[in-house]
Amino acid sequence: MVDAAQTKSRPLFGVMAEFEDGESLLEAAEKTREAGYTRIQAYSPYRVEGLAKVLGQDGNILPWFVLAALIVGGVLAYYMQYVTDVVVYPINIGGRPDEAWQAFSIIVFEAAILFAGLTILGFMFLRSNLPLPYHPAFNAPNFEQASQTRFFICIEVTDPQFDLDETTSFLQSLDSLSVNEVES
Amino acid sequence: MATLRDQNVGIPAEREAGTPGFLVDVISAPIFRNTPAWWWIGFTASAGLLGVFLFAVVNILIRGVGLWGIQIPAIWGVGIVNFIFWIGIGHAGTFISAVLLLMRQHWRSTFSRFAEGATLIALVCAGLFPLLHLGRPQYAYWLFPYPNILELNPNWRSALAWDAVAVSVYGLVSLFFWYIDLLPDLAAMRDKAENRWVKTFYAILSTGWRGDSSHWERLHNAAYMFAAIATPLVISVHSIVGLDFAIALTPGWHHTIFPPYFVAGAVFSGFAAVIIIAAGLRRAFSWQEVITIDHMENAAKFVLITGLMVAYGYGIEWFAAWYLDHEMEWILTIQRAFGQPYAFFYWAMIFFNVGAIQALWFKRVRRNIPLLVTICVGVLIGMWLERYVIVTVSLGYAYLPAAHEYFSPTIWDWLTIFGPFGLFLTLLFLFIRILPSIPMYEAELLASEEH
Amino acid sequence: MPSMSETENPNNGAHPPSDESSSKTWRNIDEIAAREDFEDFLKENYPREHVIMRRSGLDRRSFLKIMGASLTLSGFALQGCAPSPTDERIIPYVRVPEEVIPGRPLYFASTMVLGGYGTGVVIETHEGRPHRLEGNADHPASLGGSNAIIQANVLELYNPDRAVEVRNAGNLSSFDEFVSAMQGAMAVSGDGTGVHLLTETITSPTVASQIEALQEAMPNATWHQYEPVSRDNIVAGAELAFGEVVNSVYDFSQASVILSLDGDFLSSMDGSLHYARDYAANRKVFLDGEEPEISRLYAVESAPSLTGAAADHRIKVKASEVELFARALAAELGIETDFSMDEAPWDSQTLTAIAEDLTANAGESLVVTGAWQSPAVHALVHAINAELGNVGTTVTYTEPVEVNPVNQTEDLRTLTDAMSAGEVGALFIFGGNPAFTAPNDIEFASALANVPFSVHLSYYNDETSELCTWQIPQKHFIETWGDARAFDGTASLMQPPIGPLLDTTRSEIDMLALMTGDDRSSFDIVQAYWEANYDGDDFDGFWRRALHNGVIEETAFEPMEPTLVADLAGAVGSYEAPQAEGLEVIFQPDPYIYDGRFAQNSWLQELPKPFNKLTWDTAMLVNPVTARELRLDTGNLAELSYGGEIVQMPVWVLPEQPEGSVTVYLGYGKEGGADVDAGFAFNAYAIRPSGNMWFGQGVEVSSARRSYTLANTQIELNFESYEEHPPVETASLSFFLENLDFAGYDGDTDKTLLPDYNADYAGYQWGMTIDLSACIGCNACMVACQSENNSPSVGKTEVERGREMHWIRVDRYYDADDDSTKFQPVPCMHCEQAPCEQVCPVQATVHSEEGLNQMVYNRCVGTRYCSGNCPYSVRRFNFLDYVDDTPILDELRNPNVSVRSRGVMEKCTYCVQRINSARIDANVENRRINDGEVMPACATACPTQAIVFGDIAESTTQVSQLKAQPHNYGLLAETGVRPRTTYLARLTNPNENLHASAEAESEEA
Amino acid sequence: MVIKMSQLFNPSVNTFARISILAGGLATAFVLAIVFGWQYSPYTASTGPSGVAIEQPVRFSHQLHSDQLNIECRYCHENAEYSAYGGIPSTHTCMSCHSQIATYSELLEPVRTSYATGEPVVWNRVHDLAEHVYFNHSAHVTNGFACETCHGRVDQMPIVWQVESLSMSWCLECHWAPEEYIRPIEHVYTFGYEYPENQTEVGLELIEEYNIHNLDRLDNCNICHY
Repeated sequence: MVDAAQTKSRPLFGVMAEFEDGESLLEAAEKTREAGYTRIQAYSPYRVEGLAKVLGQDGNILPWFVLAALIVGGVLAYYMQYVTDVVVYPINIGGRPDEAWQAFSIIVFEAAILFAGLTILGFMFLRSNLPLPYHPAFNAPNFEQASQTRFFICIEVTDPQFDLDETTSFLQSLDSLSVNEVES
Repeated sequence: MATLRDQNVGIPAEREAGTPGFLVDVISAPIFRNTPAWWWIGFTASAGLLGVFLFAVVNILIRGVGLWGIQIPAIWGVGIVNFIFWIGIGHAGTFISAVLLLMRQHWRSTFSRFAEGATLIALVCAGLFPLLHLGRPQYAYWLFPYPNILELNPNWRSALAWDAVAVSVYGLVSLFFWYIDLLPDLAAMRDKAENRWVKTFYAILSTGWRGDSSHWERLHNAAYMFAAIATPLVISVHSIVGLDFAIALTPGWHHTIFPPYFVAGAVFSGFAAVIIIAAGLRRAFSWQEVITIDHMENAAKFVLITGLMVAYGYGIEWFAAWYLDHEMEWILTIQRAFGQPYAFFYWAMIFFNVGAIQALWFKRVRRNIPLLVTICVGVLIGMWLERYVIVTVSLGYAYLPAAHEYFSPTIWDWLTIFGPFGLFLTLLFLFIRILPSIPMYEAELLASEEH
Repeated sequence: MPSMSETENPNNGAHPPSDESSSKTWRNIDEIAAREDFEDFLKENYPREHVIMRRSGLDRRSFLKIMGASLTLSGFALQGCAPSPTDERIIPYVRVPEEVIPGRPLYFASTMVLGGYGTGVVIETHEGRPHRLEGNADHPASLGGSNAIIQANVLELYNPDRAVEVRNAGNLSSFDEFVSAMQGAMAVSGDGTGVHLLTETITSPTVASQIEALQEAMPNATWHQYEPVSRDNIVAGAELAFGEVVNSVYDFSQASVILSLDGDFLSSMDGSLHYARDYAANRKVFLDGEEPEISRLYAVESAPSLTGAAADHRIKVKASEVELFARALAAELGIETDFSMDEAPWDSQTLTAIAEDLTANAGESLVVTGAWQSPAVHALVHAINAELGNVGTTVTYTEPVEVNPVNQTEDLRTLTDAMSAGEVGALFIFGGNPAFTAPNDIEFASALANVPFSVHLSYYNDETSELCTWQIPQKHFIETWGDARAFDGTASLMQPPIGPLLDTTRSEIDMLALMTGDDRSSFDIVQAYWEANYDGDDFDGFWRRALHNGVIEETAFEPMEPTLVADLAGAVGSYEAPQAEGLEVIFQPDPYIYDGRFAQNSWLQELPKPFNKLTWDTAMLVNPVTARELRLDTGNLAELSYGGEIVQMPVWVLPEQPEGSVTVYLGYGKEGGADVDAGFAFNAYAIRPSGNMWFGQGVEVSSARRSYTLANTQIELNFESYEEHPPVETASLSFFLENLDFAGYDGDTDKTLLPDYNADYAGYQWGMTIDLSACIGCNACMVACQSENNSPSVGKTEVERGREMHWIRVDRYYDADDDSTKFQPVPCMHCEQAPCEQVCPVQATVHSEEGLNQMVYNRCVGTRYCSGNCPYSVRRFNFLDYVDDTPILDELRNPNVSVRSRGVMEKCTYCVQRINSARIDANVENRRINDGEVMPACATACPTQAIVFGDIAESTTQVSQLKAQPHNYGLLAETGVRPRTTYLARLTNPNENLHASAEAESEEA
Repeated sequence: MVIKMSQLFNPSVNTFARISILAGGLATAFVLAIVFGWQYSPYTASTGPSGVAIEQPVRFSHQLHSDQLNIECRYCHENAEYSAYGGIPSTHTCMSCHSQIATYSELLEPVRTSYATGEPVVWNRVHDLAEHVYFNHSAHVTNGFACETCHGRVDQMPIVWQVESLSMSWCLECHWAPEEYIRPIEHVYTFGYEYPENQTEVGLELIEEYNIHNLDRLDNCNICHY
């Protein structure tokens, strides 16, 4: 649980503006980018189409990882079956050939899918740096609405252009409901 | 029509239907309000049935599978029938999440969460049976590869080894898919909850989801990738279960139609189960505004379509028996339909799976919830019977007439038939009490798009 | 389980177990039994054994003796502490007996006696424990073959139900007390007045000499013989025909046309193993360039028998009509006999055709009849054989095998009358169970109450022992020194490879020695008898050969030439037509339980009866037409009322049963059968009168309006066979010669998309053929397999569920078209492309390099998929824990075969343990395994050698040559599994005249 | 208590979360490693613990008899050549020497008692194969597979212990490559035999010579299990 005394002594994380709906958020994000800010984070209760593109987060390399996982999983599965059934202990099973690629193909398929599934899951969490129970954004007032009704944009102190007053007023100019400083 | 607001369940007065957050309130309301009496009654009854089932399971584990009515040659009985049945029930969820997502069917989002939940629960039920039906369940791990001093490994040519792997992979991938889709809703639950412990509970599950736009993007991409891999997976799983039969020599099993026909049958029974659960949720939570009658109708259409595919499968069995030009295959097919004591099961199956669903051609029937639910219950019975006919009749009616035996169930078979419903419903009751049964974020997104 | 060794001193043939050697083993047990904390100790460490001891009512000492070997092995007796698996004790011999090499079986020749007649057997022992019986190839009554009863007899030795204690009036007593009581009773009359001896049929020369000695010592002592399955009719028939008692010996190898008038020479006649071998040899077809010839068998029969099933023509008539047939045939052949016949119960041409056929083959034909046909039929058969010139070729006569062939029924009546009259002071009953098996009008049981001193030497605590004042447990023949004669007079010895399991037990010879005051051991008595009757100069060699070979040299009887009485027609009298009213009832000994003596034998109880595949119960056989008239169906309970007595019987509707008669089997209604457990007693003796011991008229059958569950192993008994490829391919020889490849699937069974696995197999390739022309359906293979492979009996309820555990089963098919019954033994086919192997997820069933379909129990997880995918349904599964863990039964088990636990699949292994040991032997000796060196248990047991096993990679082996025969076919070959076990089609030799007329008739119809 | 604030945790929880996930993964891996490792350890299957000398009722020293006195294995374990069981010598065998030698030794008291009373000496089992495994001594020793190969340097053991694991994979090592272990038949009872450098070649020749045909068969299941 958050200790009030501790939070007070924390440095600033950024400035957070709250918006009514997704369109306002998208518009604000565009303007923020135009204004030259680079360290921007946007929060919303659901995915706002186009927002990621505006914020430069739209590159999707996941399919390549998945493709690699499918290949690796499949090859490993075939290798495992080949080694156990052909190399280590070949056993005559129903007079069928030791290397029964027809039968092996099923495990190859399933293993490929399993590897892909694990890859997607891992990618999703690792790239998003989750689990992350503590994040400065949660310190923003009314942020609990970020998962329900409200939309937020945050400009971080690490942004080269960041200036507390300037950034605050810039955000206030964006049709926001409120602008607050967020401690890290 | 009674709405949630009429029931005074704590939706903030300032929220109006159609405003942002309204659907979150509606969907999460059942979790935050006091436990209603019907839940306790339903839960207790289910848990009681589960207790009976556990009694049967413990007995079977201790005394052996011989408690069932299985024999030589009808060596598989209710255990395997239930396995296929429950796997089938577990097919609609992933099908809805994956295939309908790829097909951009937006109405699917209403069903996806609880359908997928039901899938996972059904997989738990299904997964019990391959274990329980083993003569020596303590060695079930031999079905998986691992380094060992016996230098032995599973037989990769066996459909059961495929089954073990496919069902495990299916369970895992479905769980992953379901879980990442739950993250935003868990975060919303965390934020909505007022009790500290409840909040912490959801906070841990949500792993710190904060609605970051890049996370949303990744979630979106991951969901599509999951859908892409889950679609062939969901088809493969019941295909492999179908292969259990198709690769066997047994008359009545030795058909190439089995894999697709099993997939269609699985989706068929899965949708029937989803409709029943949806109708229950609609009524219990007064979610008529969330799960609309149009949604129900769409699902009913799926039941009809897949039902027709299943009927085609039945037809092909006859065609194949004739076309195979194999005397025993033909005799078996005739026996299955007209011989005693099999005919009753066969025609009951045809009635439920082929006859009754024809009513769904009519819009009025599709939009009549009680009638729809009745037909769907019939489909579940029919599909159970289908597996029963396939498993016990084909096995019992062996190649050599001298080996024929009839399967006759014992009390333990009956407990095994009904017991798993206890497990399923218990977990389902817990699920609807703890997790939002409908993806709230998607509902909000759809609502916002409508405006 | 392999055990390193054991303490018990197994003796070998040359050195009989003396009392000293056995008492040494047991002395230690006495010490343990004397321990004060014995029971507590037992309870703590051996709870199961403790319960057994309490339930069995045994005292410590007897208990320890029964359990002795197993407890000793587990370290109990010697250590006095519980063995733990990690701390296993191993016990070597103190002095290794000669010949014994631990781990290698020893074989002893001995003789098993049933109905008085001996059959040579070989007892296989492991570390001194007998575990298997096989036929003795050197003995004429076996020729190496055996039947179900012989195979199952080893279980009797260890049967936990056997009598173990000397009892006096139901109370535990001791043998010493018995001896003094007996001496008191015998002393009452010095000359033997009032002393009566009741035995079963005696052929044993030694016993005969002892009885002679007894009668010399006590001239007024009377000897009676009684067995419910008697040879009274045979004896009476011979007397009618020849005026003297003679014994008929047949030579089926010479017979090309055989007529059986209710003469079941394939399974129940004395010498049937020999006859079956000779008969089958004439029925096997082997094309080697010469025109094949096979014999022809007509069976005129009442109760369905294996002979009828094997026949080319089966004519079903009532038992009473067989005599009519015999008379009509005699008349046709020109023998004068008195009968009248309005309408023959058989088809008009049949008799003429048979008569013509017999005449045409005069000197090579043979007519036989059975024990249940009237003396007149026997006399007529003697006359017919004489008329046909068969005497001296296919029939020879010898002096009687029985020491004293009497009419046993009358003998029992005489005894019972004397008992009722109070004339019997001391009655010695050796074996048998007359209180149960006596005809219902001979009140033996109630008369026993009049006998002040009665002794029953019996193997079980049965109805008679309950009523006798003294009960002495009987030795099993495996524990006994003795001798017996076979059907042709050949005498052979019984030699015990072990000392008696219980020191309370006695044999007949022991008892007679006691009565005559002879204090020699039974070994000495037997040896002394033969020494006295040996006229050569090398008795030691003679004796050693007798023990080793299992046959005493030159004891077979010489043929004799009795002359027919002049007035045969007068002797056989006139035919009395049976009363038309009511049905006919036929009494038959049960094929496996016999007269009831094997009721406690679970192997035999669970062995499916040949025709209805019924286990654990008996059922009355009714023809379908008669059943319809009576409104009865299989599984109904019927009430039979005959001669004022009523008995209930379950009904089995069987097409092989003639119309208008019902067959009931003796032997049930005893402890051990399922009927008694269910509160019934299907006791056919209750309605069996002494006047109609085998069949009678006027039985009333009505429904008891109840049903009774019968557990049989084959539901589809009367299946209309598949048309394309029937499981049993059948053809007449003439059809076969014109259509050589008629049998089996003629498509390409080797078609596959996959390459062959390692097509160049090296080394042995095992394979099997089963000749369906030779299989008579006797089920010996099933018990042999059970005994060899430690298969459990599962009990009636499990059989009812379809869970019998026989690795080889004998299927029966009834063909309504020609009213024929076909048998087909089905073991594992060891398919080259085994479907079971492919589907096992854990590689628990895989192929060996030698082509065996291996089942690895310890790898099996029990998915049962293999069984579901087996087209032959030959796999067996341990659904529950079927292992009978009574400790004594451990001794019975084959140490070279694993005992399977619950949840494990099992099946025929081709007796791989025998293959392995032969391979190791050959390997040690650096040679190849010879053809015939390895035989699975089913093949060794088969009386007709229908099952042939060997290396199919070697073209010279018998099995390879059989597989090259055109009538060799694979069952279900069209499935492409390529079975290693193949069948030789069933080839018949129907009389074309009869065949044509039958066809013409059916066309008319 | 009503919490509106959405920040539930303090920053250290992030580290804690990561560490706990990592720890969970490591713990699972550790458990699996233990489980898989355990089966290779001497404590598995039904075989006894190897490397532990087993106390016996008679303090018989193989070292003394075999190494110092140079008595061949076969003298006492004569059944190994004929039977599946190697066999324990009978008391009679012991006494055939010890009626002459060390006749009054205290150590031999149990043997003399056994000889006098006819009650066997009860030895403790050292090599205990699982019940479902059928091993035949004669098949091995008559084909050039030495006692030493499985039992180790018994001639160096005052009290015998189990040397090899007797696990299936251990059996298979030789059944898959008998040429690596076979020796000339005259060395079957030799201890400390040194294999020649070209053992594979020599081994293949010996296999040919001893008629061990069809080596593929040696890993068939029912060579040992039936």
